[in-house]
Amino acid sequence: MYERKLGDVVLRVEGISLSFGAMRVLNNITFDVRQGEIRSIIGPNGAGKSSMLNVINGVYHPQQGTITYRGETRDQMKVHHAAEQGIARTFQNIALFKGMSTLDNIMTGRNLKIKSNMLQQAIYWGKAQREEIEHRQKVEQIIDFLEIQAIRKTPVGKLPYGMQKRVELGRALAAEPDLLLLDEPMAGMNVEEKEDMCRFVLDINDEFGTTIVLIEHDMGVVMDISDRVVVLDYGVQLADGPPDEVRKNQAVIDAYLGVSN
Amino acid sequence: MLYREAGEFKATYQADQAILTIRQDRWFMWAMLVVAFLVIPLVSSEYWLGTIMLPFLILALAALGLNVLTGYAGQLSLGTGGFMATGAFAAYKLATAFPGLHIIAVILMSGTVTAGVGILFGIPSLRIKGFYLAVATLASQFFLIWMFNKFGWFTNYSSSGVISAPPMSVFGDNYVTGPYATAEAKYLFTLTLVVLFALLTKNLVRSNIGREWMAVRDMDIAAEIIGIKMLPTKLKAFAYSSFLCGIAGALWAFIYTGSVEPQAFDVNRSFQVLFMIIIGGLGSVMGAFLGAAFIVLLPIFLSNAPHWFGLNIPVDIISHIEAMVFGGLIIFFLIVEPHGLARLWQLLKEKLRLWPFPY
Amino acid sequence: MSLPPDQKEAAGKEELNTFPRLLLNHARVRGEKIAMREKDLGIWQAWTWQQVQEEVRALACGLAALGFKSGDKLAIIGDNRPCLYMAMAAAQCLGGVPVPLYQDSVAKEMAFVLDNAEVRFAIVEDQEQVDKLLEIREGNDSIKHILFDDPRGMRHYDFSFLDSIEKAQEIGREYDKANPGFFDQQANAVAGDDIAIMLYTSGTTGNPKGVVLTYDNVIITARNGIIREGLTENEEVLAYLPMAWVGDNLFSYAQSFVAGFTVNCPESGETILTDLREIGPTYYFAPPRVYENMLTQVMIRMEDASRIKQRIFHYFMELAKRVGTRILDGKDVSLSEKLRYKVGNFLVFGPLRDVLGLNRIRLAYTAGEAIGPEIFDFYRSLGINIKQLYGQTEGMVFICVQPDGEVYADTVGTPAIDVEVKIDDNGEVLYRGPGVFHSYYKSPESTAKTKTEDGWVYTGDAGYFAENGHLKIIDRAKDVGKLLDGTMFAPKYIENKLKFFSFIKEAVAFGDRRESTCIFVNIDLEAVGNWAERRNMAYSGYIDLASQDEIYNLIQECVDKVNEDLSQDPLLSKSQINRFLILHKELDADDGELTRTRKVRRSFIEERYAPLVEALYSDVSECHIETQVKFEDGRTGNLAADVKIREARQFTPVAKAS
Amino acid sequence: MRIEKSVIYIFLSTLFLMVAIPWAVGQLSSDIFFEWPFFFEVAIGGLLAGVMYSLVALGFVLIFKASGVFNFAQGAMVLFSALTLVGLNEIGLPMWLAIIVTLGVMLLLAIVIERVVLRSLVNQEHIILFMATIGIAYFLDGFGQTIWGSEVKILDLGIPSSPGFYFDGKILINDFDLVAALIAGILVLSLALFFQYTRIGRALRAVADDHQAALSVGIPLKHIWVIVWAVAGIVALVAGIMWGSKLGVQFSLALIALKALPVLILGGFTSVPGAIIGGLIIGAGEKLAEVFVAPLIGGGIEDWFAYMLALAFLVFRPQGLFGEKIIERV
Repeated sequence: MYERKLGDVVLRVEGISLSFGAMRVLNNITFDVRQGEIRSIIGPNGAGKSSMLNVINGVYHPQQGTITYRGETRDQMKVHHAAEQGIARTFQNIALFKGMSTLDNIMTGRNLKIKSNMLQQAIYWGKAQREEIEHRQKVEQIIDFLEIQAIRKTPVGKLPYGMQKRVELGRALAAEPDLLLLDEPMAGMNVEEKEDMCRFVLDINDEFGTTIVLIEHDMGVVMDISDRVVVLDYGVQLADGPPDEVRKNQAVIDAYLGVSN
Repeated sequence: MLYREAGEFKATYQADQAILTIRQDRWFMWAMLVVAFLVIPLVSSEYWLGTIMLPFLILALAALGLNVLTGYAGQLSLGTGGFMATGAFAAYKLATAFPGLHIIAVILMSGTVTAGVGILFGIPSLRIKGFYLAVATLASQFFLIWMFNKFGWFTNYSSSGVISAPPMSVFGDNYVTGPYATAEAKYLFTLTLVVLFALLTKNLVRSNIGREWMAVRDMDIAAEIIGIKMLPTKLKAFAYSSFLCGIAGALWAFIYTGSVEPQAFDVNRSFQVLFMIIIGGLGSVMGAFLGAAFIVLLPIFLSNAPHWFGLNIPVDIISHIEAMVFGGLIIFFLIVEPHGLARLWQLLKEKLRLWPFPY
Repeated sequence: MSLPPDQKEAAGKEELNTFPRLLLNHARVRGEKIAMREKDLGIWQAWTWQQVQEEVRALACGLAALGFKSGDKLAIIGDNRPCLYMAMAAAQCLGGVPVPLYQDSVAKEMAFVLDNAEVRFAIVEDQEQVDKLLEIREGNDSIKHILFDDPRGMRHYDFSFLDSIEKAQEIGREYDKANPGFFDQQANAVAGDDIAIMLYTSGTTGNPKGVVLTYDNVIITARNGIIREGLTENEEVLAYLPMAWVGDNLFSYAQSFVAGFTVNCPESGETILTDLREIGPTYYFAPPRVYENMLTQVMIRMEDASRIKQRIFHYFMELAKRVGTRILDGKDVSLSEKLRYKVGNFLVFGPLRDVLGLNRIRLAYTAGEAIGPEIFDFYRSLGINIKQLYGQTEGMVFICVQPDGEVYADTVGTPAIDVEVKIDDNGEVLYRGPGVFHSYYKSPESTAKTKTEDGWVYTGDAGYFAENGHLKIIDRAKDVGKLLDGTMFAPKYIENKLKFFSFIKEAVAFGDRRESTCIFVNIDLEAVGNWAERRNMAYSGYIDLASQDEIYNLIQECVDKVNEDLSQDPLLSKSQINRFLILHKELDADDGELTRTRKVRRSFIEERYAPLVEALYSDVSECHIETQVKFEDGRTGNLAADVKIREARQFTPVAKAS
Repeated sequence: MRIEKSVIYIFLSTLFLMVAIPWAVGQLSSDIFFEWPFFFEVAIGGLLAGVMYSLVALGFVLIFKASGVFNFAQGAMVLFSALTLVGLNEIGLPMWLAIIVTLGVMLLLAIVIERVVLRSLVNQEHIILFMATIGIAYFLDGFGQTIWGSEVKILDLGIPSSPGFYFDGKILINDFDLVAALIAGILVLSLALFFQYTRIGRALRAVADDHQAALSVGIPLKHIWVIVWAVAGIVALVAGIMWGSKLGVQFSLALIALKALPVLILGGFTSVPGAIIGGLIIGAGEKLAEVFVAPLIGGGIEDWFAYMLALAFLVFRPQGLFGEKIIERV
């Protein structure tokens, strides 16, 4: 009924190599991400997928290669820079703020948008309160969107795994990112939860036009929802292209038979 | 059991984000304030106001400060005493250098000075974490005390190294320091300040900055990734924390003791305040007060207990036994409820709200 | 009479005899008073009567602009949402007829109703419903226009006939400017004997029938209810039952429009309980099932409470059982017990009511099914004024209501205001009154079958007046059959008795034209599961649990008790249960085994599980069965199991009292 | 153990500064007396004192390494052990017996602490355990003094104390310090061997890395804790004897803990060699500063100098000289 059209390149990583001491984690990786697409990086565990994300949002600093984001080319991203430039992400092993409620976790995601200063916040009157309220509204829309109304005020520590994943996604969305990095959003979920998560990912991409880079280690889920896929294995790039192409690729098949998924 | 919440729904975000969202809690809080401001001054003796309520309030304020830093922002500090001292001496220098300055101005300014010092000693926190930081803060503790001892300038070259507050009044001749000050005046003055700052702190921790602090505490790397800048966030915590500690120090020196020497703020003071927030509850405004009450009252109880049982034991032994019991109780409390009195209070409240159900 | 003044003098008179007029009147008289609330984005968003009137005006004009004419039908599908209630009003303001549908019914079921009602416009909640309509529309495109509330997921739907409600309202506001006076003229043109609404009754057999109700039917009945119970404009109700169901229409729409009280819509399905507690309604309606679940929850949660708590709880619940209802009915109780009840009220009843959100309730109804005596008494003994009422769509609900102070678990009370009730020779209940429906839509013959010339309506229920003048319902008249030996067989009556046990969720009784009564049982997974866990029995799911012997013993006890009861009843003593089995699958509306209102479709089930029924009447003690089931997501699969069959204990009938 | 380059650089530059600054100050300021023999005398004195710091620091490290507990009670344990020893000695036990009994007491203490405190606080946050040890510290201080009294006691091991002897005629060395250093050295060495070559020792190191590993070694965690606390107790006793016979047994011994903290952050909480080298650096640095720099700023800097020195190190190596580097994983 409606045709997906991919925009121009927003992110391009070129010849990225990363190593810790003697260990080579990424070896000359090159790919690009287009505006509004769902881009997947797949590969068996230990393929360096997470490291790739960490390079993109500046947690790791590669020894070689360049990262071009929104036309600016750098040798490495800086974490806060990435955040300010509209890159948000979720984590493979959930990195929520355990001491806070769902609501506060997601509110924290909007920290960059809050302008009132410490004094105003201390007095909690006028601007500070106005901001709290208007951001609360935004956050509530996200809560509504992710269908987590029932756990709004629950401390995230008490939530089941699947829910925590959702809250984390919510926190990332709260920043209204242009580029959303999802690190194994479906890992460790049951079929139902996976389907929900898929729906959310698609809806996010669709409703907010957010560009999404997504990591998964099992191909199944990803192939249906992504526009293009990069395959990594032990830090080496095996393939890059539309799902069905990649599916046919011999190297990929071997790699996956290797890990028998 | 006591709660009747059905029909208490929130139609605005203001209402939903209020500090106390349950009607009965609001009543309770008002009742508490009435008691604190009206009943206590009327009924309690000079002794109670002067030697129990004052130190309780002032140390509660210091605990509040430390709790912001350690409980909310997760930066363990053992330098509280040093910061209190800074506040005390800053107040002294200000009051003596500018005799015209109003007491409130003096106190706020000394807090500000301390905030500056706090920022200075907070800088290492960017690179140092956990116990390394804790020990590093000890450096500030020792250095500051040494400094105030060493350099006469701080004490206006008083031979004893003791500073005493000049008589100052809030308005007219309502003196809160010096010989003319009544216990009531001191108490009410302190109470007002403490309540005020408690409110401000509560506001901070439920606003963005508070969430940033907790984010840094709970998972700093994730916090950084969602755009929270480490250095400013941590330094703000140090600044505000030492601001409160400074004011507490100033109050201690001016309102409570009237005259004080640096040793009053030695490392034991730091530990005392740390105890307060641990016993009271990390990351809780109410915890600071509960903890302070506990730590202030316990020794008084311990030192009087023997007399009640008609025993008389030599003083030094008593002090040793005190130390023993104190240590024992600390351990006992940590075992019973590691998250402190505030958590106990919270659990009790939950139980009451769900009564008769267990969950 | 506690109607607001404007209503009092209105009662009976012309002015306020239609919803449009009521709406305009409220906007005038109590424009600033809250009419509707919805928990949305975390807080309770509110609409005053004035705002409601404006919204409705805009929507109505929008519809008109889109070509909605007087007499057109407007389908309304979705959860309880203010905008959907407003849609009803909007349609009515244009002389149109709202037709609410069950939001959880599948496209095929909807298709029939939409077609039968000649619906041309639809206002629905979200993508889910829109998709159904689109699917239906591929068949026939009688639906001219669809409006939706929540645009999520439909960004790329571009159909000329699909718009958001806001869009329609914008158009409406323009249209309103362009044709001033149009709305008011239309709204005032509606007359009392015009058709107000069409409600489809999901008949236990055959296709649903569209019950046509006029404004007089709805409003007079609603007003009588208000007068009888002394409801005011300050009531708070929670709208959580399907909008397509007459009950919701009466309590959450009609009565609110008459009395001017506030309707509250919960945030979502899984937050109903919290929302209920937040709102704390003063006027509440729920079918027995809901009260049952609540009670089960209470008991399950109390199981895990500390010893002392349990002691306190049970002590005071005992006390409440003895004196609670008496106190509620204002009967005299010894002082000491009064005092102890007060203590209990502080320690247990009050908190319990509060946690359940029933603390502010002034009046609660239960209807639609018989309610278990102990369930009923439980709530009343807590001091919650819960009463039974007897009604049906054809009579706009109110037929009989229990008067204050005369509340009994086994009767449904005395006739409502202006309603006459009589029993015909073969025991069927008939009634006549202002609420009596206009007709079944487009089926005069079935209308004639149900409604006599002089306005009496056959309820299809068998019952009789107890000596205290209260009506007592036994069963559906057509279900009441005879065993081969000629004893009366009232399946529903037996099933209900069984369902009163918290362990039994559903029961299906067979016996008409058979030698004895035999039953299927559905265990209540939560209650039984909990029971099992506390005895740490392992089980993998419903099927596994249902087949375990311990559970069979558990159910056996219940069945035996029922038999004991039956043996007391002169009429039914011979219809004691002979053999029973626990069904291997939960009866489900999606498989057509239950109606949307969760009534069992006995005959359908009898066919579907023919082998099991055979087995029941043979002497085998186990039977293999395979069933096709529909899953949530619409896929179907096969379910196989070996179902055990048990004998029930028989009790000797008490000597017939002559 | 693989030492990173940076550590060596830092180490060398520290040495350089420790020599250069006093010299420079000596040249610039008239009221500072500087002469090489005197310098070495001070330096060696410092190093010897440093060994004693290491001794206390060692106790911390052992426990932190094995149980992640920051044991603030180490100082109190020093005091307690010394008090017990002297007390027993006073009530007539011969010194050798008193020492053995005291060892027993420390073992008992370890068991009690594990039973009462650690077991009930297992897998709580570190700060909680830290607080608990402060509680223990208070308790021990109170307990010890309640039993043995709080007046200063002399502990004489018959080690010849001062005036000391001249090394190549110029540099005065206090032979008590020398003996103490030797004993400390022996203790450290034996501990090192114990960790290297005994099964338990290896187990202890395993625990430090992760608790599963420890279990795989086949020693239950609670035993391991008892052992480390006992060993820490022994170390405390030795330190107590040393410091006690140097300063007399009194409450101030408890404060030695505060001295050991900078040693820790300098050497790293988890490193035995760190504790030793840290101790030496602090000891020497402190003495040198005391003699050659303090006079310029009014003296009395020993309270904080060690801390400032350690702090300076932290800026270069947040995890201390030999501490493991923390890599952020997300």
